[in-house]
Amino acid sequence: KEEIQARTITEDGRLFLQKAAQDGLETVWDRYQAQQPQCGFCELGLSCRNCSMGPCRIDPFGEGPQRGVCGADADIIVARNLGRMIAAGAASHSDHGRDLVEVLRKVGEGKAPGYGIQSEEKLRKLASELGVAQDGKSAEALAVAVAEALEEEFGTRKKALAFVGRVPEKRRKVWEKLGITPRGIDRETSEMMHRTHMGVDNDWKSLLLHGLRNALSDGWGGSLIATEVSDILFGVPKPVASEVNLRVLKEDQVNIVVHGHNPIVSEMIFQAAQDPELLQLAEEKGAQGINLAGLCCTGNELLMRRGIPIAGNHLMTELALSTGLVDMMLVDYQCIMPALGEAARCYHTRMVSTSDKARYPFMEHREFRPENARQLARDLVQEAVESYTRRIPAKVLSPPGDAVKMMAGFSVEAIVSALGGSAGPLIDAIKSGAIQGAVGVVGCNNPKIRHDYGHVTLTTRLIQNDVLVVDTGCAAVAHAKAGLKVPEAAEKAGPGLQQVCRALGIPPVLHMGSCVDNVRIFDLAAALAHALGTDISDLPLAAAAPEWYSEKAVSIACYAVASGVYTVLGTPPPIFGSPNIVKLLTEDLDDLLGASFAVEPDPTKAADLILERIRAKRAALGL
Amino acid sequence: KEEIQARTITEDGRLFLQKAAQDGLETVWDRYQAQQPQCGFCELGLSCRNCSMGPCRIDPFGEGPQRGVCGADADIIVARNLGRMIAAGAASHSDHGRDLVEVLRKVGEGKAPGYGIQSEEKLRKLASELGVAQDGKSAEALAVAVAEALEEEFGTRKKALAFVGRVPEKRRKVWEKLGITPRGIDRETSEMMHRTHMGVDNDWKSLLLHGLRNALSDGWGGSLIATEVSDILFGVPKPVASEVNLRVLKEDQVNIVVHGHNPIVSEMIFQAAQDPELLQLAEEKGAQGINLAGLCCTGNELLMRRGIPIAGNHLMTELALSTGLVDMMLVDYQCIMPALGEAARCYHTRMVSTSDKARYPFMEHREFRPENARQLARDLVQEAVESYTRRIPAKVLSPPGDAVKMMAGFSVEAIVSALGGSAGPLIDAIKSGAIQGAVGVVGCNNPKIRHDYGHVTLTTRLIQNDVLVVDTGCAAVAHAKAGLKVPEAAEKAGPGLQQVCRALGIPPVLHMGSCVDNVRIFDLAAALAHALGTDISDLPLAAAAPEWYSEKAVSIACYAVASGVYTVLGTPPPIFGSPNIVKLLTEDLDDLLGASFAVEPDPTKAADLILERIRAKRAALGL
Amino acid sequence: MKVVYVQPERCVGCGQCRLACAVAHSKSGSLVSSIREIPRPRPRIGVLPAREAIAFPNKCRHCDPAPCVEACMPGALFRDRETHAVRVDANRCIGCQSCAMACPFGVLRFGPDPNAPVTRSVALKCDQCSSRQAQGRLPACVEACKTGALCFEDIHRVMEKRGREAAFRATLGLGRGQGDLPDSLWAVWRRMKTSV
Ligand code: SF4
Ligand code: SF4
Ligand code: FES
Ligand code: FES
Ligand SMILES: [Fe+2]
Ligand SMILES: [Fe+2]
Repeated sequence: KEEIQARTITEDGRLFLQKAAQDGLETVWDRYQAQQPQCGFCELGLSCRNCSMGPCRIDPFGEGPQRGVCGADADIIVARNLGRMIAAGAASHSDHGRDLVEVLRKVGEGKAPGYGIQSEEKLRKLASELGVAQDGKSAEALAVAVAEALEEEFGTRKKALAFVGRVPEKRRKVWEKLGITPRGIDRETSEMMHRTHMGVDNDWKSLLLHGLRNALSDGWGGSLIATEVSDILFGVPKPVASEVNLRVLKEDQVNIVVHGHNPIVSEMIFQAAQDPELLQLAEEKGAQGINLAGLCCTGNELLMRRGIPIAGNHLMTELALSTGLVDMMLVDYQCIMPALGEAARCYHTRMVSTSDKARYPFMEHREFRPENARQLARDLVQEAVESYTRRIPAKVLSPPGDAVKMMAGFSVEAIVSALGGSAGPLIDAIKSGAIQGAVGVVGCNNPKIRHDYGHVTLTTRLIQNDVLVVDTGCAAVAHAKAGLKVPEAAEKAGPGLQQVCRALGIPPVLHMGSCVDNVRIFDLAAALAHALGTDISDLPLAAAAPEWYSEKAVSIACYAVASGVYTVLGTPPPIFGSPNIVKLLTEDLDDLLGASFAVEPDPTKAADLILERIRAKRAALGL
Repeated sequence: KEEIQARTITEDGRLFLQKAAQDGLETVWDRYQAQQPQCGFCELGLSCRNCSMGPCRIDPFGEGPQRGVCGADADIIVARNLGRMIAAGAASHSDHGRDLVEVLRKVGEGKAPGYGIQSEEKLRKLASELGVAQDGKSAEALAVAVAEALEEEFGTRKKALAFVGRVPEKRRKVWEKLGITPRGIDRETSEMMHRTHMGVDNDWKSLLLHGLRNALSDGWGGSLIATEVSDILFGVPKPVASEVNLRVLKEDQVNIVVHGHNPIVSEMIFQAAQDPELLQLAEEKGAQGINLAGLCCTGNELLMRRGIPIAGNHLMTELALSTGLVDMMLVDYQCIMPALGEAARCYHTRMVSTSDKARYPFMEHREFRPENARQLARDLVQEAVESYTRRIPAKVLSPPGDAVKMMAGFSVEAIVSALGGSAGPLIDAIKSGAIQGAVGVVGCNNPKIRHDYGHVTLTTRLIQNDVLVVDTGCAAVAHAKAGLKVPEAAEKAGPGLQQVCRALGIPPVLHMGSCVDNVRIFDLAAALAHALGTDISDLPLAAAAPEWYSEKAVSIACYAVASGVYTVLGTPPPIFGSPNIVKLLTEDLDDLLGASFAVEPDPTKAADLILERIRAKRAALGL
Repeated sequence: MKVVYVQPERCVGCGQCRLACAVAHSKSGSLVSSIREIPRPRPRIGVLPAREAIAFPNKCRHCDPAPCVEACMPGALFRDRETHAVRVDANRCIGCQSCAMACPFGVLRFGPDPNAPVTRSVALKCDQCSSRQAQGRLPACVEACKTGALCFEDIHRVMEKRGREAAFRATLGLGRGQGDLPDSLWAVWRRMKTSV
């Protein structure tokens, strides 16, 4: 019991942790416990496997080996390992972006039935930003041309990514001076893998600088493309109401849960779930309807654009299965624990993987391609309806009570329009001090931190201090579950922020989307910096990832800092084996970039660090 | 003493291991010893650090945890780790290729003084292969157009790399069926990093298949481009005589040693070392000349094209410094031990790093760009001459005796021309049984295997059995030191091979170049398969890497097997934690690809495995 | 007499001692082969999570008098005269687990011993690598431990060293006007792991 309390602050989480234990379902917390103690060399970043003269490790106490077989010391090994984490994170977002560009092209070529261009406005805007001629081109022809231009961003030919143009001039100069202007999306990842090969870059500083460049190729490249193209294909998010937590699963409906990151699949499922024939079928089978719910970021994508309810975040994915109510779970890629397939075997749940690049043990593979997506989605929803009839009553536990209400859909466009058409009122509120600053609270869950405790504690403290919070990903889901995402939550905010929220009818914590949508935050930051004629690093902004676990989060944190935003990490990254690198990242970067990292697992202390930073930035601006 | 005997079979190695010990110089063997025993989890491939819920490790004895925190089991973790090794190896070769394409473009644009097009024939051949229009274009204009076409290979737009066209049709079908046709060079690396992120590809089989695709993007992409463009810029190698081992360093001359992989820098140094003014200066300083010598692959590049002598291979790089005779060492990238800079501080040696993406502790950084290369090379050679005057006599030990003679320069073109203009005589010799088959013996050194013992033992046994050996990289240097690379070495070959060698005046072990030049071997294999109307996997060929250490070697081994060539590894790769994966790679791949891996540290047994395989292939061909 | 002395504050929890121990008590003695042996060799040392994110390498302390030896009725447990280690005579062990009941450290296990003359399940415990010691080698766990959390030393020498360290620590703050240890990065990292 106590252990369960310690694992999560959420009520539904606790209830289903008990249920899981009864069902004999092993959860991520159990596996985490079984791994204790974890390897300290690896935790400190002091182990290297980058060649077969190794593996090597450095003794952090200074008595054992201080160099790998090749001669690499603690600094080099930590930097190499961190570099590869960034590379993996950047590659993940970018490969996701690439998939969307492919669909955009296929839509233009008329080869993607079911998909279309839902925001021609954004398409045309992007075309002119990319210098693609529009001269009377149809939306379809333009889609092909824009896709071609975006493909070029992944290549090797450019001196700088096109979207670097969105960055304030001062910041671009900083990047140029440090030599970290991103050139090609895949190129920077490839070069990072090269630099970390034995006998290539052995200067921890230059390795880390390239790490920043690699991360920038994500933030102003891969992720940004993923977000922009998703908006073109599926629409620019607008404020929308929905619900969150395991109670969004309905006992009397067919429950289909989508999990992963890429809206390509989930949007088709969304369409199919509204098909009258299938609804009819569901009714015949005794269900009151077809209930689509999301998990993690593909959930956030649907939530932002369609108001689809969300069942939980990263650490809740196994527990969602333990309700016994999930008739089908569809996964695409990223953050899908390989344990899920086996976990589902305790229940009647059909597990379906959908991406050509991601398969899982004990899941059925049904591959989505732009060409077959519409039909396949229909087939799968139909199978989900069949699956509904196979529920195992003894294994079902319907969570009591109601789901928590929430609001989402705050794209930059939506925020600007909520402000009455320009960022002006936001700037005024910051200047007046009604809003002290803005912080992006983002990232995952991690069993190293009590589930949702990091996010909710930090964010609550920030809004109490009149700091506007914007969020994405699993952090956003945590906030929503805690009730921070309804306009009424304004009462939890300090007086200034409360007033602003009430005036605009918005919550104090704005949901900006999935993990790739972190670029929306930086788009907004860049726009504010432009409007004030200054650099992003001069603004009273910060970012935090209180419960991050993934390599993508490392890339995001790095492009945040490189873009000029102070970033506090909750989980310690594997860098503490190198005091030099800790000092560089947490202190010296400030001089180079006007922003740095901090590591602080205690969210209350993290909030204080952030508030202090915001005060300093305000003071420097004379506010 | 006994320990030194156990470390290397080479005489110069033993002599200078003693000298190093006297000088208090720590070598790679010392550091290897200090790391013993190495981490068994990491050695078995059973540790995972791909996210921050970890690090995790699987207990190979079955008592402790069998899954990571995410749920990944031994198979998934081993496959992910291997996938990332391949990604790093492929990225390294490919990034090297990219640098050459950049120079090619700059040469075309007239912005790379000192560089030129030395093989217009190859340029035009490549242009027509790539479908680049030549219509009366000057070589320079064509260089730009070819560079553009090659840049496209790194991108994301293609369905298949252009050079897949060189592969026999049957093999292409195999790749298509398995879905491993490489599409874009950087793309495959990026996708591998994505797939190995937590929660993406969790099917060890599909991970490994993508690993093969990633490797193929190296073998028929990155590496191939590096070799082809090097030939265009610096000339197609022709048979050339030279010398090898530490005795190529001259007591009475200015010794400049180039180390690394990319000929862009070393070729400029080669030019500068012939500058009459600098030779004059050297004479003034009391030197009898300027002696350029190579280490590792940049050494091989110069050896192949200019006959520059070679001082040693991977494990000899520190010992080269211990002669006290190296006045300047210039490094570019890959396989340059980070220990070198500090080692050089024992001596007068000037250590200079030259690449924008590779810096090293205790080295001076002088960055080469196509624009400044000629001038910088001159400056550096001049500084090397100055350095000559600062030798520390007490620290100098001139190796007694003479260097070993050798022959190199066997590009495919050179082999074909040695055969009288067509591959016909080679095919006839294979058919008649005079030559039983051909084996590429390639790869690095590794302190896990007695230095050069693996290469020399294996190769000697192969040629004794009438198997023609072709080699590259550090293996080639090992063979050369052992005297296997002179025409007179024919006497060490079996009767059939001996006769062929004598008739053609070639050694029984043909030097085909650097590590990227392994593609020459596959080009030749593909040409033989074409000529015989069959698949590469039907030919009596094999490959071996008896002393490999690097991630590049992993990529090479994988594209070798995927291209249909049975490959024996000497050092065990980190896969033994997964019996499933060991079985797939060493057995089941045979059914899928007509080739598989073997792991055999004992080179005598490795030779027997290979001979058996060659006999089987001959029998199947009815020979 | 040399003992395996444990300094838990230096244990980083890598578990490499466990692998080395299992390999040392396998038939083949090589990592890659031993993981496929049947019976599977088993480590005789545990690395357990303890307080304050410190991992504790838990192994037989070779007590003297040893409760396990005293509890062992068939006389299977005995003290090695050379190494002073408490060892198992597999021929005599009847698997009654009396030793396990008596052991205050919870280090006994039961199962087939790959190197025993009998194939039945017997008591498995640390033998302080008696056979390695006979060859002049360190116990396998000590050799594998790169941080010095396990060392093989004369107990008097270890205690002498620890005493000196303690003296140094006790006087660290003196003369600098403060009593606190400097907040080294190592301490920071420890705190990161424990505070939430
Ligand atoms: S790259 Fe260096 S530190 Fe890493 S495993 Fe190889 S030898 Fe060891
Ligand atoms: S990806 Fe899985 S196995 Fe690897 S460190 Fe993370 S939780 Fe552990
Ligand atoms: S698991 Fe091998 S060093 Fe951490
Ligand atoms: S016998 Fe010594 S601790 Fe149990
Ligand atoms: Fe996400
Ligand atoms: Fe090489």
